[in-house]
Amino acid sequence: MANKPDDALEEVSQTTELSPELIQFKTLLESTFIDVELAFVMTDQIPSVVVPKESLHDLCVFLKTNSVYDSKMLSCMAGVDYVDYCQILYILYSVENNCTIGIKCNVEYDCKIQTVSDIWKAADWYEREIHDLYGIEFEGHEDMSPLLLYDGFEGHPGKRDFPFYNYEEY
Amino acid sequence: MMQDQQDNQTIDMMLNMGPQHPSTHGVFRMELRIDGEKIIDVKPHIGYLHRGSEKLSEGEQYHQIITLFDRMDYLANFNNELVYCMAVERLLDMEPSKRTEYIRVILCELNRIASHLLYVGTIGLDAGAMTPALFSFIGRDRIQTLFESISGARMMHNYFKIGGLKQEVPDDFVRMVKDIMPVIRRDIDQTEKLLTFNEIFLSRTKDIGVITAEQAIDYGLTGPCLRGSGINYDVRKSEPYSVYQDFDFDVPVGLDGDCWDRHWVRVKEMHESLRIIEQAIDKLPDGDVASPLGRRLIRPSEGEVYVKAENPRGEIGVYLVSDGTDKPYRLKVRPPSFCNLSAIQLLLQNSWVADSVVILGSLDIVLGEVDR
Amino acid sequence: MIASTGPYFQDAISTLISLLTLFSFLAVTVLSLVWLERKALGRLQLRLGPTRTGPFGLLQPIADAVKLVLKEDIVPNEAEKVIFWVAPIIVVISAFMLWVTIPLTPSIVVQNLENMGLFYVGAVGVIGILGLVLAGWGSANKYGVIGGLRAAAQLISYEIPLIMVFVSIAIVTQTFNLVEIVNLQSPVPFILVLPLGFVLFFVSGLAEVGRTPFDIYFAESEIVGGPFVEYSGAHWAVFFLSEYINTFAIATLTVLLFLGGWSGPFLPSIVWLLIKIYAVILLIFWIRGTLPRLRIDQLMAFAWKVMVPLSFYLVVCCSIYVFYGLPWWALTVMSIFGLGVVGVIIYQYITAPARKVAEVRERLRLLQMSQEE
Amino acid sequence: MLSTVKGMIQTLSSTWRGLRKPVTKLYPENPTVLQNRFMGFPGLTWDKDIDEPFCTGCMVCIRNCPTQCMTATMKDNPKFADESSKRRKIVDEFEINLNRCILCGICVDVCNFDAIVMTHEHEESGSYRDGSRMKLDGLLEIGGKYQTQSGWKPAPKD
Repeated sequence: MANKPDDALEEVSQTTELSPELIQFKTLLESTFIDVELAFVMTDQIPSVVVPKESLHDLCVFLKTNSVYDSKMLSCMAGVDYVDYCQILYILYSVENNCTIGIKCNVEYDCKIQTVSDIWKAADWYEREIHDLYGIEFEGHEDMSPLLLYDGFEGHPGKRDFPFYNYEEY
Repeated sequence: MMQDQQDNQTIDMMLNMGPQHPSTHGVFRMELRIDGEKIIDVKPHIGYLHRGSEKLSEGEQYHQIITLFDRMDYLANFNNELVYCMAVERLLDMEPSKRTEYIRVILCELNRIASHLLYVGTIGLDAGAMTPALFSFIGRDRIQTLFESISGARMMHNYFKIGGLKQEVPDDFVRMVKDIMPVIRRDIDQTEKLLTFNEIFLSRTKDIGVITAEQAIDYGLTGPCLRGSGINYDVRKSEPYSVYQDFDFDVPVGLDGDCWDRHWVRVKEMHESLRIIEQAIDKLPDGDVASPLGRRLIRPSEGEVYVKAENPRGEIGVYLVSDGTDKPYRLKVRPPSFCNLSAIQLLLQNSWVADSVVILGSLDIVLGEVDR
Repeated sequence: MIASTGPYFQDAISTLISLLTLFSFLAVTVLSLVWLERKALGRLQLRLGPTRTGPFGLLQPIADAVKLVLKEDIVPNEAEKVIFWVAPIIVVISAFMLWVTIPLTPSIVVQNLENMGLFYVGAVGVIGILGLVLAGWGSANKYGVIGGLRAAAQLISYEIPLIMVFVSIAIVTQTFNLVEIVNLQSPVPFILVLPLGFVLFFVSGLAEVGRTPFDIYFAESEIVGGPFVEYSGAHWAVFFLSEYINTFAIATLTVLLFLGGWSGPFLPSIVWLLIKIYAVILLIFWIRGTLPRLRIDQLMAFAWKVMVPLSFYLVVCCSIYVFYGLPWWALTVMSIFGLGVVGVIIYQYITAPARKVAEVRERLRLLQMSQEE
Repeated sequence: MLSTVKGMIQTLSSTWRGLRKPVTKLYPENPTVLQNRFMGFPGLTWDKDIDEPFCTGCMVCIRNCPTQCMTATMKDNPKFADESSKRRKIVDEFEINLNRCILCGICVDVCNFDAIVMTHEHEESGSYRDGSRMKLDGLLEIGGKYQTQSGWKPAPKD
């Protein structure tokens, strides 16, 4: 699990039977983003797309303005540390169409990723939080000051190698 | 003389509100830039209560994490336990018995009332009325005593288990809930009668802290804050979880998206919760509530789930990644208060200093959940 | 030059004694008020109030006072030391000075200023504002500064209707002498003659002592105590003292000017006065237990748009009454007319949000009904 | 204005109620009635048949405790040697740091011997910080108190 590379994920998505929602999602996105490598997986019951970080911003703009998915609300943003890379999950929700979709984006730790806080205001604090916990830089974000941690905190507590119990008790 | 006038230019004042301010609802800090009594800009600071619950849960076994969820939104413990249990149950691909689900719904809705009652009291305190807070605690205390007789604790219950409940409810559970309903209804009325349509309260909250529907969605507001702006979005209705599809209830919706509408939505929601409890207690099925897992170690297969539910404060989401061990690989909570609070900058601009506490109160944040 | 030393000396001694008596009377009164407020609010909120110290917690205020006096008096580093020290003294002295001329019966009064009583009350009452502003500024705290400025704005605004009510009473009675004013009320108390004056006086009195819903300058939930935020120990106790003395003074003046003072059947006059005063004070506590707080701009708008014009109207009414020598009920009619007109305006103004809410909800309901059909 | 008047009337009536029957109770005189299931501090139970604790020091509760507030050691049971007891091992030392304990009741759920219970004890206080570390005898004492008060019985063995 921890070291699963991207292509393995793709294989999984191609071999297993796809649910109708995911197929619909796939056809729409593949017809729009022709020269981008996209992989499609189900996150639990949510059709999701794994997108390279270069085209993340365009995809987000497309999904927000698209009439089928109309994802006006960024419901959740989560970073997951897979040791080699960090996967950032965007859960988008459309209030009008009542549908949820997910976007996954894998980022290496020494890379930057484009911000989506100009698309959804909600991303502002989420990105600061992920920056705190994983040290991912978001390009174009206005204020990357620590949100949950105090100024001057060293390390990134979200990462797997951050120690748990190294405090002393009275 | 001219020199003097140039020197005497007015500058904005920085006012630091919190973390020890009585009306910031916990350890929340705002840097207000004010011109006289008008707020020009605000910079919120959170994280004073950051306990790293998400990180801690990576080191805890699945059944221990329930205690951490109790302490996130410490005013809606049952609702938090429910969403976590649902997430793990989805991961294990199991379903609790119907009786379990009904009891869970009853307790969650009671907890929603308790949480909203506290809200009504605190918004009264923020607006300067002292009595509603004390009246609301009467009703809240009744509900908590009921909780104590069921789960053994007034706040940190740890009562929902993965796949079931910790133990069967007491024998007189149905009678207790039925007895408490009219009393709670009276308590709610008594509390909100002092506020909801009071003229001074209306003038303090109507058209204050307006957030339009588009902005509210953009900022990811959920729960009463979003419904106050006129959007009919409730997870219990849009994607019914547990057994909410069995019940007939309305989702109260505001119109203007101001503080008063958010208040009104909450007051109405309490009555809707009472309706749900009435139906649930009538339909309460027999059966077993013990978890089929027993005392076995919970070790779900690899996978990830995203589960959401409607908390008193809004939509709570749990993203759970399992790597097949007895501890989750990653647990991410989408806290409703966190998103609701992120709109504070927009809401406070060009309002009065006195309104800032009312607006903050109407968002009904719980810092334990914002910071986690 | 100086008259013979004998009577002068005697006069000084008697004044000193009466001042001491006044001081102890006020101190006891404040203690009783503190207890009464805590107990009344407690019972109103289904609580018990103080219970531990003495029977019914009667000794609680004394315990509080001892605690406050023994507590360390902290002066912030950044504070202007002199101003920080002087401010509470100004506030409490003005509160005490007010009482020099307020009579409790025709005979119990420190110095009944023959032709100056009401004027003196109006003049001395303003001094306290200075203390509040200084306290706010001197404590080098931004909350304190905001509170002090709010206090200045609020108190000065509400001083005008207060003084205008004094003026109209002086016009009607043709005297500034408080004893005389009370005596003139023996057949008809002025609340029946000048209902408008009573309402004006009571509302601006509430604002003057900063009682809910006008407790804006020390609003605990917004500016955390305003001018008093940095004070502790004895200094804070002094503020506390003056606040309650002022509340008592406003209640007493309400009784003296409008409720017929000490006149009443059967009981001795001082008992009647105290009964009436405590009734007014309980009313103040009752209001405090019910209403939320106004905002500063709403408060100022209320002062300058409603109270001040209304008080001028009252003065005009009184002048007409005196000039034409009309019977007393004519003034009542004029006063009630003014009260009614303004009452309707206020009602329209403050129920505007409620009506808007009702209207919008009605529209929404109709819309839903049409959609269902 | 009407609503304000309604509020005033309501507070007046509540004053009347408050004068007759206030909701608040004085604390030490009228303590809150504890419900049967109330979870106070954990305590260890005493097997009265054999006159020894139920606890064998098996460390299940310690491994399952979310806050790691307990420690325990086991020893050979002297009563097992003379065959008055079926327990091969018995608890030697047991310590619960009540400052860390979050009263979640997980230890009670996981215990295989019904050896630990959530007692009704909730008013423990001490004058120094280390006083909240409760040792075996203290735990057995509050557990025994709970046993006699509530008539607690170990769950019947299958």
